Amino acid sequence: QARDVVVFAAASLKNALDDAAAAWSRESGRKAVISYAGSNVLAKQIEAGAPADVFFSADLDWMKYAISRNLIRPGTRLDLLGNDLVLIAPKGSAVQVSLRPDLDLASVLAGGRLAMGHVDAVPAGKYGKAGLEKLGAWNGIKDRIAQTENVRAALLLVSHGEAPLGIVYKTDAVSEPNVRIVGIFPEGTHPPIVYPVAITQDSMHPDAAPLLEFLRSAKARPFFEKQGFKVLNTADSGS
Amino acid sequence: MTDWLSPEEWTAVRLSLKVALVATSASLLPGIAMAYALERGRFWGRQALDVLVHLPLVLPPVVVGYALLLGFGRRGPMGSLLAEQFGVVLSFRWTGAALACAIMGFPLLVRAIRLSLETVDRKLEDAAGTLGAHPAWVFFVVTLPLILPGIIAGMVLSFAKAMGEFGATITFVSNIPGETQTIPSAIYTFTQVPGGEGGALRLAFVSVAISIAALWMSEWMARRVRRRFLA
Amino acid sequence: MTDWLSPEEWTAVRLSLKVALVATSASLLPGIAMAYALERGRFWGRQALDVLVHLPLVLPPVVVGYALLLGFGRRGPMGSLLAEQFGVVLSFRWTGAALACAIMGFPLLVRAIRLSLETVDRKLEDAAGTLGAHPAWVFFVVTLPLILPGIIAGMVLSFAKAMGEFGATITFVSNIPGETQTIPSAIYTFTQVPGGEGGALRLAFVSVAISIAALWMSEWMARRVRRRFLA
Amino acid sequence: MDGTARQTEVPRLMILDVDLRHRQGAFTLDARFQSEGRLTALFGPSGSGKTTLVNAIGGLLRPTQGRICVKERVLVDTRQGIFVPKHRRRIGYVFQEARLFPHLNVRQNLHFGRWFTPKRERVADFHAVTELLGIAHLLDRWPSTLSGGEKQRVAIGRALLSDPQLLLMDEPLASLDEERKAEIYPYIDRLRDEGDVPMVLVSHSVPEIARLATSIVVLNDGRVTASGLASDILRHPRFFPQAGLVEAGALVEARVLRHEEAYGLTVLQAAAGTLTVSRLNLPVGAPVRMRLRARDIILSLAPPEGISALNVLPGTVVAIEEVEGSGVDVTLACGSDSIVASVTRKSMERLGIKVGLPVQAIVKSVAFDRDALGTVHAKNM
Amino acid sequence: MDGTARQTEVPRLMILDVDLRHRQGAFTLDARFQSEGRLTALFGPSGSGKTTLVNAIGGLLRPTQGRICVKERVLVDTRQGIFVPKHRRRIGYVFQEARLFPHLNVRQNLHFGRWFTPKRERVADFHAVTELLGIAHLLDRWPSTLSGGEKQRVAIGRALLSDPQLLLMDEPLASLDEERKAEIYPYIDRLRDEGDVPMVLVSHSVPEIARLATSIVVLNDGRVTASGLASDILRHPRFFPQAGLVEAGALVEARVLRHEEAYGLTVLQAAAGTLTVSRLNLPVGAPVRMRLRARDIILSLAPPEGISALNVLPGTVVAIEEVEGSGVDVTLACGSDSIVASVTRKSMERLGIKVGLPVQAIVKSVAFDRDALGTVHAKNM
Ligand SMILES: Nc1ncnc2c1ncn2[C@@H]1O[C@H](COP(=O)(O)OP(=O)(O)OP(=O)(O)O)[C@@H](O)[C@H]1O
Ligand SMILES: Nc1ncnc2c1ncn2[C@@H]1O[C@H](COP(=O)(O)OP(=O)(O)OP(=O)(O)O)[C@@H](O)[C@H]1O
Ligand SMILES: [Mg+2]
Ligand SMILES: [Mg+2]
Repeated sequence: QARDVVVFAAASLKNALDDAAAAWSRESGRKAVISYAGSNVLAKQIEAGAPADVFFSADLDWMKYAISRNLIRPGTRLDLLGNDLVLIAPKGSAVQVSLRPDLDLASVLAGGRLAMGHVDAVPAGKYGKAGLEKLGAWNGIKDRIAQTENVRAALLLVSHGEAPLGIVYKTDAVSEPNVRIVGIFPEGTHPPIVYPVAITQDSMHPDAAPLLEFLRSAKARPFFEKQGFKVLNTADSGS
Repeated sequence: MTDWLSPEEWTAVRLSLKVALVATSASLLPGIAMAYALERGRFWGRQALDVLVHLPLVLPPVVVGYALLLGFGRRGPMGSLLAEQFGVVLSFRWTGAALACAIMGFPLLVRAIRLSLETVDRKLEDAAGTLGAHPAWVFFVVTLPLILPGIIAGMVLSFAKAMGEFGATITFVSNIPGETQTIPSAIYTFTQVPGGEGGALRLAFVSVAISIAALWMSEWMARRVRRRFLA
Repeated sequence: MTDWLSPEEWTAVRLSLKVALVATSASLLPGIAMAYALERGRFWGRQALDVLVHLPLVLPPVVVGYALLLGFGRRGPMGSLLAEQFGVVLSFRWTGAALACAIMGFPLLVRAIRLSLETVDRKLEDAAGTLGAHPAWVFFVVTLPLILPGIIAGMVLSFAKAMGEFGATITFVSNIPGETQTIPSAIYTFTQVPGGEGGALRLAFVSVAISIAALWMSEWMARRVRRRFLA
Repeated sequence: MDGTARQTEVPRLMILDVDLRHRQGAFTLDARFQSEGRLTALFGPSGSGKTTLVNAIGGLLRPTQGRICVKERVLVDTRQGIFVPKHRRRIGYVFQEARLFPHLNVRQNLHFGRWFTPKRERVADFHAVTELLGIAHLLDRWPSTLSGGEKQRVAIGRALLSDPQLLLMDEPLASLDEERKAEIYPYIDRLRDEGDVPMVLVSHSVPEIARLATSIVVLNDGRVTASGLASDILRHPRFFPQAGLVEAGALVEARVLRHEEAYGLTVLQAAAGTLTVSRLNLPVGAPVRMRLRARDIILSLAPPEGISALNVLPGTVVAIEEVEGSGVDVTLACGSDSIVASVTRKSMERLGIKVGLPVQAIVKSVAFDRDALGTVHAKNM
Repeated sequence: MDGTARQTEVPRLMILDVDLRHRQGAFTLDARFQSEGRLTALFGPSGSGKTTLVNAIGGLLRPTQGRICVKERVLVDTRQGIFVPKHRRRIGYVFQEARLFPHLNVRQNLHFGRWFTPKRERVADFHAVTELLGIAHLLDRWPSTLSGGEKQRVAIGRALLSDPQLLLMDEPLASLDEERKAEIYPYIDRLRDEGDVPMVLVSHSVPEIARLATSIVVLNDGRVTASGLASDILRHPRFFPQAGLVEAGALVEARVLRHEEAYGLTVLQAAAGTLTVSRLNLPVGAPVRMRLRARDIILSLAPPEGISALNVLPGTVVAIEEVEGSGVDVTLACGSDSIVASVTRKSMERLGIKVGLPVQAIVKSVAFDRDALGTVHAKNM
């Protein structure tokens, strides 16, 4: 097999997946080529016949989209990673918010804007909107939201003080020294944040299954956890 | 007709038009000045300026947006200066979107004007000089009218670019419906959700329609200009 | 120097260069032909063609990328035709990235050439005709040399655009290292993860450096051309 | 060359046959004329349509209506839908403004027409032409660095070197000095007579036209007001109002009789008598053509004595015409030649000049119009 | 105007004082001359540096080295670092190529200079100038639709209407017909003499220079080979080699003595004697200037009889000069005027002409060079 196995992965996975893939390469002597982009783009590309062997999405919707179009080899899907949604503020900010029902974010914002991923388009945005709705804060601030193209941009707005508050993944927040986590959205306030991975229908690459196997193994776990992901589904725990 | 687009989409269309028009007209004078300086100037740092003008073209839009955020954001040096001295706030405002679009279209505007400026017959400027016109007047009465085709072409490019600009805008001023959500932002949103193609297509259609109108207007103007003196 | 960028980043740099060069040179002839047709042609559908050429500028790059994906993807009508008839596969290949960049830069190239074409003195073409030159020869021996400044300017814009193009490229051919990961795509990837700013900045720097070189080369060529006949 | 066959043909061949209407803005060109002259001069005030007419012949504009034939070849016939495109007309056009190619140096400009001329038809000698025009030292220069006259000379060279079958020249010599013109005229003569290249020349200079033209077409406000052989048109000021009285005159053809080497003089034999002129570098027997300007001729009742003028032609008054102002035109028959003298009415009355009176026409030898002393080659006679 | 004060000043004022070196490419202009003439003609073959010199005066180029003064005002002095920019020189420049503004119509082109002229200095009459130049019907046209000569006339009008303090004209009349020129000349005369606008005129036409110039500067290959008063320079072919033998002659000044209305003639009184010419529209006593061309004069030993020429001036041979070819130049003293006649050596020997011999100079009345019959206004005498 001349060609390396091709992984289409959500861009937010880059650091962790690069490290894990490198480890796999060292172990197996094989190489993985990873194309990072938005999950939506990747799904559409696979639909258009992209030479992807593995699809690693940042949310469930686009995985479901791919499955519904028969782009995924049945039985290979695995909800590998999880993440938490957090409310952040710039490092120097003194705001105190507790993420409980009847949350009043509007007064905390004090005319500023809440930065988050696009509430319809970006997974983190969708989760954030659900969380805010659940906590009863949505209606009060829905006109005060600065929606970004991706979650990293929301982080950027907060870290540069453009927005006094933002909603991002925990993985993003912990690695950014210029922001402070104000609170973590409790489980159940939003649909579970899941990063599903699967082998594509068209893939005939012999390395695809071993790679997936490696990613769910304990050997890969530290790379994900180092970036703040929760590993939901490893070979040891079974599923 | 009106229900063909949602009210929010209409808002995006109106906003996009406003942003594109303001971006284009606001960059016109600096564009002419810059083109003139780059084409005729013999000053130190001309080359560096030339590179600077081209940067928005060379860099991915997101990077430009990021740079704008650093410079013109609330905490950025320019941003805070503008806010304190003139009360002008760009971040999260449509004005910021206009700035982003203006900057992204600037290299196109400047290039087109330079290209026209290159072909201006310097002998005509000399002739105006012997007739008593001060160099500044020569510029306004001779050079400027002669580069009108370039200016029109540059404005069309800049306007079209502003209608399509997305990366720098959303990074700099994010996507706030009614304030900074332009057509491209709205289209982007549609492309991000499964089944959003229809909405994206509708908006793209509107965008194209507006640009066709702009193109035709520019061609009409250009023809008027040209008919006169290249008959 | 070499360890300043990772091997993968070097690959992206090389690829970007290749893509930009191929995109620019491949669009040159169609660009000249298109500019000529739009400027001089009097055929049915000229206006529509004009709009079509401007589309990549007006539409968000992502939309262009989608359109390419639909049209030139493996399953798209053009894509399958090309693959079956000529064995040319564009999707998810660097050639596809070049196509995307070419298309995004096309309106800039065409506009610059048109602008030059507008100012060509038709009387010189007439003179060449009386000297026995067939219209095709007139084009090659008179018109083409006279629009060289516009062609150079257009190529610079197209090249710079290709160096910075991202949205259409990543949407059409994804972001596969070594095959379709250009500098902008790599920068994008860096901006999507914590701690990526350094890498993004390094790559942006390389991109700017390449563009400076291209700019200088073009200015040098333009000066040579101009020195001759506008002395 | 194949002289004998031509000799009888040439006079019958219509070189130019133009009948066209063309509108541009408020101006209408409505020109109809035929010319059998090998060099047709277009003459007329500024804005009278000369350039427009030349453009139509050159194929740079499509006349609204009409027909243009050059040497029996139909170039344009709007009725039949014929329009030969300019690059197939084999025309050398010297434009009123030089129109050099700015991106080519002088050498390349000069060679331009050659690139498109069939190899075996390339006869013009590059070296000779550049020397003649005094542009040999400019070959590596760019047009933008040339002076006005230099540009014009290069433009002439470019047209000549394209080996055209018809040469159109729109005021080609307007910005050249007399010396340079004097060098170029004989070349045009040769081209006209030997090279078999008919020419159309636009010029405001009467001496130039007299020197070069075989036919003249006078344009006025888009209409042809006179056309015909140069000798006919020039003889009379009425046909040639623009020239003014001073330029009227007669064209006289003669042959070289002998040379007086000691004095540097040449004696010519015309039908009217012998004429002495400055030494001509022509063999005995060679034909020449001179213009005797009406204002240069003094009439005398008796053969004059003790005066410096060497030429005295006896003749008889055949016509007297009043012209505007103080003068009259006296036409003399001198042998088979006819000569026009312009004298004041006062002189006429004083001398009692009337039709039938025998008089002497006095012409200074050096008073010949040097410009008009053209060589006429065999084919022309 | 303030005539009396000026009358004594003007002759002393150096109008042009030029001393400059300028290199462009292989060509070096190295010109030094002074001119007190109110119309200085620049004469020289194509490529001799006329346009370059005019450009330097007009401020279009910065000479490598040198000094230019116009009416005692220093425009350029490289030593002192003075360089008055072109828009402050108040110069009207008629370029060799028209250089009309393509984006302005004819009216706007004509008005262009006005926009920058102080209100109280706007004296040129728009109506009069456009009528004179025959461009009144073109005012709403675009330059691209004008004929060559029309463009040139608009360019002249544009320069005149800017009310310049110095007028530079680079072959302004080259592409105009004689009639039009004849209409423009008197205007230039008036401007020169009344309007107090000194002029620099580049021209290849000797009649034109003779007609208009008060001073002449001859350029050759970038160097001044002759300069001085027009009457001095024109008198002798040696100063004026370009003109060729035929154009040599003497300038004679005279006054209107009387009119012979019956014959449409005017009799002039010159120092040499009386001269009869076609009716001039000038009052008795008005000063005029004529050029007697050497080749137009016939010498006679005795007063001739029975000839049509009305003008016979008695004089004495004061000099005989061999010129190239077959001729000699015979200079006569006729009263205080000096006249040059060009005759053949053969005639000279035949008549035995030698210095000191009294002879008669015969000139046909209509043989005056009409172009040279300029009006000279009081200030010039
Ligand atoms: N930019 C230039 N570079 C080099 N040589 C030049 C340049 N411009 C003019 N020359 C040369 O300088 C000389 C003088 O030019 P100029 O235009 O003054 O001539 P001119 O006397 O006006 O001639 P003409 O009567 O033909 O207009 C010419 O030989 C010309 O070739
Ligand atoms: N494009 C045009 N539109 C309208 N009128 C025009 C156009 N071109 C020329 N004319 C007019 O047509 C007439 C003839 O022009 P043309 O150039 O033939 O004159 P010409 O005899 O060559 O004059 P010149 O001796 O001044 O060159 C002029 O009155 C001119 O104004
Ligand atoms: Mg003309
Ligand atoms: Mg010149």
